[in-house]
Parts: sequence; C-alpha cells; structure tokens
Amino acid sequence: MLENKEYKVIGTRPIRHDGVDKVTGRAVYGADFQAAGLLHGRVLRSPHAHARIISIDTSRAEALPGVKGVVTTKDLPDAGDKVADLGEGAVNLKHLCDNILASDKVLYKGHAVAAVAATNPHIAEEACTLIDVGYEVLPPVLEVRQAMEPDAPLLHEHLRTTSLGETAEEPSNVASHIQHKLGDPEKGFAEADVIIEREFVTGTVHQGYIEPHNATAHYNQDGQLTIWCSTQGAFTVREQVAEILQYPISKIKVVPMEIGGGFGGKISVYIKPVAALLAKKTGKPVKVLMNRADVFEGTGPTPASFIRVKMGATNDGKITAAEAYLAFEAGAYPGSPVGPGAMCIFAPYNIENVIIDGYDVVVNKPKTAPYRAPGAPNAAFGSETVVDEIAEKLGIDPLEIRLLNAAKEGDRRADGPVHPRIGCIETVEAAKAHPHYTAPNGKKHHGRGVASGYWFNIGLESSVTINVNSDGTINLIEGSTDIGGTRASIAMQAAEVLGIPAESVNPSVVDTDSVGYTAVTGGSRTTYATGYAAYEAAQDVKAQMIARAAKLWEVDAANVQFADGEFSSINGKEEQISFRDLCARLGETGGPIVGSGTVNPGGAGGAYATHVVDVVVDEETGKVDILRYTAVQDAGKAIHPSYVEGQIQGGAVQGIGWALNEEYIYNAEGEMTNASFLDYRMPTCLDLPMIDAIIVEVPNPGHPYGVRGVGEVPIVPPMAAIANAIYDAIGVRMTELPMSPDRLLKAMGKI
Amino acid sequence: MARRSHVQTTLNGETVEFLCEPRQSLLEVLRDELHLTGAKEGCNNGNCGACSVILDGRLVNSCLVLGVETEGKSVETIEGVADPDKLHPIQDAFLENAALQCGICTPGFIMSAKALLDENPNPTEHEVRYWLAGNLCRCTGYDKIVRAVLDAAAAE
Amino acid sequence: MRDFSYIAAKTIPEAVALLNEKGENARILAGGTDLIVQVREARRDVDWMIDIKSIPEVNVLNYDAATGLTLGAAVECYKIYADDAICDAYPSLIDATKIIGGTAIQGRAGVGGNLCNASPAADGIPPLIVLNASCVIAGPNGERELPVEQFCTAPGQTALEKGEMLISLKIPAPANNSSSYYLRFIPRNEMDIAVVGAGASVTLDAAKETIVSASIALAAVAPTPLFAEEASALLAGREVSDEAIDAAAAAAQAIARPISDMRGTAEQRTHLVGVLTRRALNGAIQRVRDAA
Amino acid sequence: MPIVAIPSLLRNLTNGKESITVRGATIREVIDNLEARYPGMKVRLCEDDRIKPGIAVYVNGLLTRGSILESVDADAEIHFLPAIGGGIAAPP
Repeated sequence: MLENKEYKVIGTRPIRHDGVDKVTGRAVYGADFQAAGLLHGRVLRSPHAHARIISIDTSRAEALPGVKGVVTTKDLPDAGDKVADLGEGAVNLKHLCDNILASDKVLYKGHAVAAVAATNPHIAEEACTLIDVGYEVLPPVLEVRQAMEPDAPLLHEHLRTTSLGETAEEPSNVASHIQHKLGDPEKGFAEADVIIEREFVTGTVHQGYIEPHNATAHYNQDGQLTIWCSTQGAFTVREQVAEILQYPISKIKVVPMEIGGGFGGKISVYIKPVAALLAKKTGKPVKVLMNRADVFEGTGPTPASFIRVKMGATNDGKITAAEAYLAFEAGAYPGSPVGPGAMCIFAPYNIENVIIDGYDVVVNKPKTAPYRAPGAPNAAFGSETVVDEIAEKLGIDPLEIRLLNAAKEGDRRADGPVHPRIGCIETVEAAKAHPHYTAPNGKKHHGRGVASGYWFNIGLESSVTINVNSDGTINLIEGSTDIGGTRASIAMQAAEVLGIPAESVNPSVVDTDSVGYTAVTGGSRTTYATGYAAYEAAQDVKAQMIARAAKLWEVDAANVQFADGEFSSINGKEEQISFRDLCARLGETGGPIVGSGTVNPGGAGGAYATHVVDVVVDEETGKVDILRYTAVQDAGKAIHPSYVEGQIQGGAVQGIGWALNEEYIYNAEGEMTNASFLDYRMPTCLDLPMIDAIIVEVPNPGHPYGVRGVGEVPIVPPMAAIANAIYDAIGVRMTELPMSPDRLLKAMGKI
Repeated sequence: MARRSHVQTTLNGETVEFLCEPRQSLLEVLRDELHLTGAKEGCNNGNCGACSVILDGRLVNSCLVLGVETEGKSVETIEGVADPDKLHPIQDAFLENAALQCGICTPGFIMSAKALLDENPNPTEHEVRYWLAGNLCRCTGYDKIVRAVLDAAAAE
Repeated sequence: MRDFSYIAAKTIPEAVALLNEKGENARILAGGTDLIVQVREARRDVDWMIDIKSIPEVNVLNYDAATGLTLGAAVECYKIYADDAICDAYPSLIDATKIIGGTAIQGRAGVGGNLCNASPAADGIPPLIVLNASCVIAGPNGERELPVEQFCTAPGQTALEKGEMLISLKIPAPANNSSSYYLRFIPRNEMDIAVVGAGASVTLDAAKETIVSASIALAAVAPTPLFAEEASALLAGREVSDEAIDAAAAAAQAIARPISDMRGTAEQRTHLVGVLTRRALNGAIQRVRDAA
Repeated sequence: MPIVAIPSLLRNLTNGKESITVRGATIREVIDNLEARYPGMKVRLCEDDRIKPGIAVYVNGLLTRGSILESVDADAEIHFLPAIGGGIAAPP
C-alpha cells in the first residue's frame, strides 16, 4: 500500500488540469482543427502487398471538379543514399521517404502511393479512385521464417545483413543480427537437471488507439511551414518532416494538438509530410485524416515473431542457463524491436550463462512501429511460459521460482550492464502475498497463471519553463504531449518543489517554437524526464524567489530558507513570507521570474511487473474468459497514483487483447482481412473484470522523487500469465498468440 | 458539387438549421458544419462509439445517421451535457475517478453513460459493462470508467 | 463516400413507386447501420436512399396472444426488447435483438433491416425462422407473403423483386408449452459478428418430457441463414434426452457448409454448429420447463 | 582504467576476450586505444568519428547520448548495445 508521508502534493490524486475540457468535448484534438479555406486530403493506398510500380497517371483525378492538387513520390526530394539523423537515432532516408509515398515498389497492402487535396473529403476520396497506377505484382513474403529462407523473394535488392557494424555480402531480407552472450551457456545447461525448450509464434498486433492519425499543414508565403497534428512528439515530427522534405528545421513549426492515444504508434510520421506537400502544391491549409482501415493497413503495428527459448535449472530451482532465438518481422523496412526484445527477455532473472540471438527481418507488412515496451511482450511470452513449465516440472510454486532467481541490484543483465536498484523481488513478493494469489482456485476448467516482465524505461531530453504569476500560481510550459494525464504528474512535481497546490500550476503543452527541445512521450519517460525538468525549473524559480526574499529583507540569500511554501529568514530579523505573497511583490523586487529546466537523464531505472490472472475456459468452444486480474508493478514513486493505476490497468488490458484475440489476419495475397474494429477484436468492457492494480514503490535513485516510468511494463506479462492460466485450467500449453478459440480447440484436439 | 439539403433540427435544446449533402453523416454535420467537435470519429462504422450522441432520446452512433435524417428531430451531444456553471454528475465522476487518459473516447462514453442512467438509474456492474460494450477505450482498461458510471449512478 | 440522393417516403405506395422508378440503385433506408457503412466503404452502389421510417405501417409493433406479432420492418431492436409481452412470447427474438451490435446500434437497427441486409451471419434471422415468421412484402402489384426462410437467396441478396419492399414480419402466437432460444459464438462477449449462430424453438407435451415439435436454424455456416429441417424433424415425438439432442446436433452439422474467413475456420464452425445446436435446444427446453 | 565489455559479435576481433581494460578519458580515446590493440574495432563502432547509428553506449549501466565526446571515469564499465530509440530508427 502507498504511504504518503514525505510529500504534500506527490502521491495525492488531484483532478487533472485538462480534465474539464476533456469531459465537456471542448478539448481540441488533431482532427478537430478548423481553418478558413481548409482543403481535405486523402491518400491512395496500394491494393497489393508486393508490386513494382510501373506508372502513375494522376490526370483523371486532377480533372475532377473540386480537386486542387495531387502529389506522388515525384513531389518528394531525392533521398539518395543519405542516412537521416532523427535525434532519436538514424534511419535510411530512402526507406523513410518510400514509406511516406512509395517510389519504385509498394511493399505492403495499404502502402501510400499518391494523395489528393480537394474541397471536401468525399471528393478527395473519389479522386483517389481516378488515379491510375500500373503495378507488376510480385509474390508477397508474409512470415518471418519464410522471409529468412535463402530463396525467399527479396523486398529490397540492396539490403544486406549487418551484425554490429559488419555487413554481409549477399542481399537478404534479414536486416540485422544481434547477439548477447554472458558466461558459458553450454556449461550452464550441463549443470541443469531439467531443460525445457519450446518454440513460440506471436501475431502482428496494433496499438489500437481510438483516434486515427491526422495532420493539417500550411505553408506561409515566407516559406514557414506549420503542422497541426496529434503526435507523441512535436519535435520528432519536426525532425522527420525536415529530413523527408529536406527543409530547414527553423522553418517548420509543429503544433501538437490533443492526442487520442498513441502507445508508440504516433511517433513515426505518415501523413504529416503528405499534408505539407499538398499544402505547398495548393497554397492552402490541407487537413489529411486517416480512416480506421488506413490506420490498420498503413501505420506501424508491432511485429509478429518466431521465438525459441531454452532454459535449464537444477532440482532446487536455480536457473543455470538460458538461450533465446528471436526472429522479428520488421515489416516493409528494417527496424523491428528485436533489440529491446533481446535485452528484456531474461531480465527478471539473475542467470549466469545466457546466449540470445535476434534477427530483424523485412516482410510485406506495414513497417512496424513502437508499441508499449516494444519487443518485450513477444519475448516474455516465450520466457515466462518456459519458466512456468520448469516450475511445474520441479514442483516449485511459480512465484517461488521467480523469487529464487530474481534479478536484483548488482546483478548483471544478459546484455551486459549491471542492474541498479530495481524492484523485481518486491513485485513478486507483493503478488505472492496478495489475496488473489492465495484465494482457492480449484473449479473445473478454471486456472490461475502468473508471469513477470521487465522494461528499461528511457530518459532523453526534456525542457520546461515556468512563468511565475503575481497571484501565486505558475504557468508551466512543456513540450511533452499529454496522452494519459502527464500534465498533472509533471505539474505536481513542480508544485511539490514550490510548496503550492497542484491546482496552482497551469500546465501547457506548446509548439516547437515555444519550448526547448523535448523528446517523445514514449519509453515511459514523460513523468520521469519531463517531471525531472519541471523539478529543475521549479528549483530555478525557488532560487530566484529566495534571492527576492533576501532583497526584500536586505539579508544575504544564504540566510533565506524555504519550507512548506514559506520563505523565512534564518538569521537576523525574523521574517516570513509565503510563496503567494512573494509572487505579488515580484515587480518591486526585480521584475518577472522565469525558471527553466532542461535534462537528459541517464538513470531512468528499469520497471518490473508481476501479474496474476484467473481464467475459465469453455472446453466446448475454446473461449477463454478473464475472471480476475491483479497487476503488481514497481512505480518507483507514484506521483499521481490514479494515473499510475490507469497505466497499469490499460497496459494489462491491451495485453489481454493481444493474448486472446488481437491479430492481423492475412490472406494468401497478403491482404489484411480484418482491418476494422469489428474484426480486429480489442477487448470491450464486457470482456473484462475490474483490474486490480497494486503499486509497489522502490524509489529510483536516478530521479529526485524516485520516479520510474510506468507506462510500458504492464503489457509485458499478460500473454504468458494467461497462457500459464490456460494450462492450469485445461492442461494444454499454448505457444501461439493470440490464444483464440479456434487455436484452443485445435490444441485440445477438438477440431 | 452535390446538392445540399436544408435541415432544421433541435440541437442541445436549441433550434438549428444547416445545409448538408445527403452523404454527410450526422457526425460530419456536427463537426464540419456546426463546429461541434466533441463527438469523435474513431472508426466510422459503428464499432467504437466515439461518436455517440442521443437522437430523440435514444443513444446512436452519429456516424451511422445521415444528417438529413435529423429533420424535425432532437439531438443531444456532449456539448449540451453540462450546465453553464456546473458539470453533469457523470462528468464529475469521470474526473474524480480518473476515468480518462487520452480522452478521445470520453465524450462517447459520457453520452452512452447518460443514456444508460436516464433509463436505468441504478445499474449493476454487469449492466454498465453490457451497455458500454459499444464504446471502445484503449487507454484505461475500463476499470475506472465502470467505477465512474457506478459512482455517478449512486450520486444522482 | 459516393454521392446519392435521399428522400423520406411518407406512404408505402410512394416508397414502392420510387423503388420501381429508380431501379437497382435505390435502397430502402431503415436503421442504416449496415447500409450506410456499405455505401461508405463502396461495397454497395446506391444512387437513391429511400427513408421509410416515417411510414406508419413499418413502425407497427403489435402483439396479440391469439394472433401473434406484427413487427414493422423499421422497428428498432430496443423497442422490441422493451416490450414484456414480446419478451415472454418470443425469447429467441429477444436474445438476438440484445446482441445485434451494441446499445447504440440497437437504437437504430431493426430485425427487418437485419433480414433485408441478408447477411449469412445475421443474428435476427434464425429466430424468425424457428418462430415460423412470414414476410409481408409490398410491390407494384400489391402485397404478398413469403416464409422467412425463403427470403434470403445469397449473401446480400433477397427474394425482393424490382419495386418490392418489406413492410412487416408476422410471427404466429406461440403454442402452449413452447419456447425458443438463440445464441451465437463470438470470441468476445459483444460487438462481434457471429462465427456461428443457432436458434431453436421447441414445443413440449403437457408433462414437459416429450418434444412435440422443434425447429432449428443456423447462421454463418452457409451463404444464407439455414433452416435445419431434417434436424428439426428428428426431434418430433422424442423424449427430451441427450441422445435426441445429440442426434439433432449431428444432423444440423451435416447441412452446414461453412467457409473459412477472418472470423473463423470451416472446421471450427462445423464443430460449433454441434455445440450451439445443443445449447440452443437445451436453452429452449429449459425455458419451457422454467415457465409457470 | 575503464573496462570495455566486448559484445559477442565483436569478440572475433579480440580473440574471444569478453572484456578489455583500456586507457581513455573519453569514449573517443577508449575506442582509439581499442583500435590500436584490436584493429578493425573502430570501423565496427564508428562512422566518420561518430558512434554508428543504432549503437547505444552505456557507461556504468547508464545510457549515454552515444557521443564519442562522453567522458568516462577511470573505473568506468562501458557497453556497446543496440540503441533503443523511440523506434523510428533501425537497429544496427
């Protein structure tokens, strides 16, 4: 249970600052943007999964009344062989550009080929049907193992496998190979009394945010480009658009609107450069919206994967060696999250001998994008299922075997670095002590499963400015788009420093011209890093306020202290003034106060979670229902516990969807056949029980308040936890995701 | 350009008139013609509930209603739920329970919850979950939303 | 979305005349929950949408214990399940109307539209078949009636001729000691299209031990919803037993001709026909026995 | 002196050695000194005097910005790992 002794604001549950706007429909999201003379854009997408583009004729579309402009790859600058530096990392510019508007080939159904701006969206859509594209259809490659075959059709003739800086000679669909090796795995397996080796397959799944992608762009006559959009990072939009359009960053302003979910999927740009091209061509503001099918087919899901896990343990439960083979589908262009998958797979355990191989493989599916702890859920499905099987073979309680082997501070991760203070053990212990875990569970076809998960969390750059108001409030200017209540969790950290209520902070998320560089809202970093910047900015304000109090009292600043919202003189005259009263005297003591903080912290601190789930399996239909769910997680320090719980609950439920029903279903031609919310089956509220979120607090030494990121790790354990529960219920080990009714029927031998 | 029809309807208690093409949904009319952007497009085929409004007292997906069909009818949207100086109890309950994260689904959920509580002021948890099953939320896992609706029912 | 014209017809003759005049590219708009999506996704070409919701005859909802139910073609699902007498008389119809879409869909969609949309997976149609419903159809040459199991001819295709429209459905009054049940299998608990649907009605003898007659209908296992005639006939005169029900389920499985698609595989569907037929029959029998 | 953990895929250059103690007060110096002892190392890690895109540098378990200018303590432990960005970048 949470304790809230040390802090006045942190750990409380104030109403979020943007709440009233969001419950009254007044909050302005990307698609809500309106402007006089606005044109509407639509994107024409490839009907084929793999084809060479022979010709594109836009003349019939251009002739349609109401059409104001059509763009194709020809409107993009030549990408050449350049590597684009996106701040976040680098990427082949041709790949980046070709994913915006295909040039020589289309590599997935839904790949953007051309776009139209017209006076209304219906005309733009109709015009798209009048664009004539000649295709030479090629055989699609739809599965990672098939793509790795030596004779598989090649997506990119120039692509060669790189292995940590070394490039192979032969072209391949395998973009890269990574490896981590620790100790002597051979020796470790020789020491084991029980060895389990299993193969796993996971499906392609989508983030499933409810708001489709959107972008409105306008070019001023002076060449200034403004883009209004919903994004996880206005600055990364600016960088990507600058690279794709080869346009100076200083001439691009990105205005982040309210965003309707992202989960990693609104970092890469898709239609933002297209809106800019159309705006340039027409001289008008152009709004481009995706529909739901566009979102499924034309934006990045997280990949399907093939995983092999082998683990060995002694009879007393000590895991002596682990081996993993991870092959991830990158989609059309390199860049799957196999890297983080490989780094996370055994991270809940202290294992001396480990070898992990990972492969990033292109296939004819949309280029994958991050999705909540990218790579780690796929990996954990394998490893956490195998750990469960080892526990069963050895007759050890599944949480007990996790405790026996749990990673802790000072242990070495398989990829090399040593763990700082982490809360792995604490989450397992809390799960074990929870009444859910000790409740009876003996009914027929009912089962209970557990699994743990790890995610790194990241730091990266954040900037915050604070303007002090004369009435004792502050305006907090930040660059992190608020997807889940981070205005509140950031404001609360500044409020804590300044001894003012959370309600006295007015947070604003502003455009790229109006705040210092801030990396994406992603990597579970926002409350951690932007909160850290807010802490620093507030410290800056505090220092300046102390100087003002000193001036007021004609004492040395060293003699002014600040506690509980009051400045006081600690030497000489007894003086006291509240933060609020001092704010009213800024004019006479030297003028306005602006505080600023910028950070790029390295100590994000890893996050651990352990989940417990009860299921019931309908043995005749193969349907699994979730009866009870408990998710334990180390939050470091929960700034706003309600929103920490919300992250845990939301992540767990996305994992439940991934476990049971969500997947891209393809036909032989490589067409996704379920690109709608009807047939891409995300959980509804009728599919779920309440989700019990248990917050454990093991403070992160890398943050002044001990914050760890919380957004991503809750999606890591659910798939394995549910698979383990299904096994407990019906004695069948599921090794393929999703564990949909038809797969269960097959596994049970009913069909 | 397609012909536009003249439509008169009651919107949040006020008479409004607008012109629209037959192919424009009520959702498009609300957002693009009347500039009420509280109702959201999440799927445009009736599967997410983000565009939920109340039409003649009945919850509907505004993406599945033509604007021209609202002639002589009464439409309630999220913009009409609160009093000028006070939120509706459901809105208060959503804030108190932290029942929103990104907030894109929130107007639809509030309209749906309002339609439920108008008809059944004391629903069980199962009744709430059944009624709200047509509203997708991807952020919250629904836990806090269901609690908010139950709280609002208790408060009313 | 393609452009089209909209007209709200005030009378049946006006609607029929419009349908006759505009030909193939005119469609009746009732709830619109299928039609609007189909036109938006360019799956159906429509130049004229004829809104019938202000025609009195298609809004009739009239149940009489002696003569049965008249269900207007545009009556929305929520009105059907709000009527206690109809709930008591035709529980399978209620089962279906409560699972078509979500609450918001049920505020617009009706059983008549569900029928005219002619989806093989329509939840509304198996109950109509097992309840022995007939379709009242208006056309240029006046009215005619058609048994509901003859209405759907192929996916999205119906027996309606040029200029014809569905006015209402007539369902006979339920016999004594009878009841009905509909269920479908979906991977979620709501908001899905049936992977398989099964409806059953049964009439038992006074002791509620012997099946006097039964009727079984299936969804999503053939190009149209299916009346499982042989499976139904097998049960007449038999004592309620697992063996009888298993035999009927096997006979229902035998007529299923499912395809594999994104909603389910053919083998899964065939398996589910057996499971769901048993559950529908047992459900209907239980309802008869539970009734006072 | 700083210790560099040699990634398994680079151990062909170090005759299988898993870690190397090497002089250097910055990442650049460390890499140059590694290169002097194990030729071929620098081209695997760097491109034009910068760390290759897609490679992340960890010092004492903390992720750095991957700059070769990063200073390192005398007893620092250095790792070269696949970069975990927001995900728009390709791995190495």
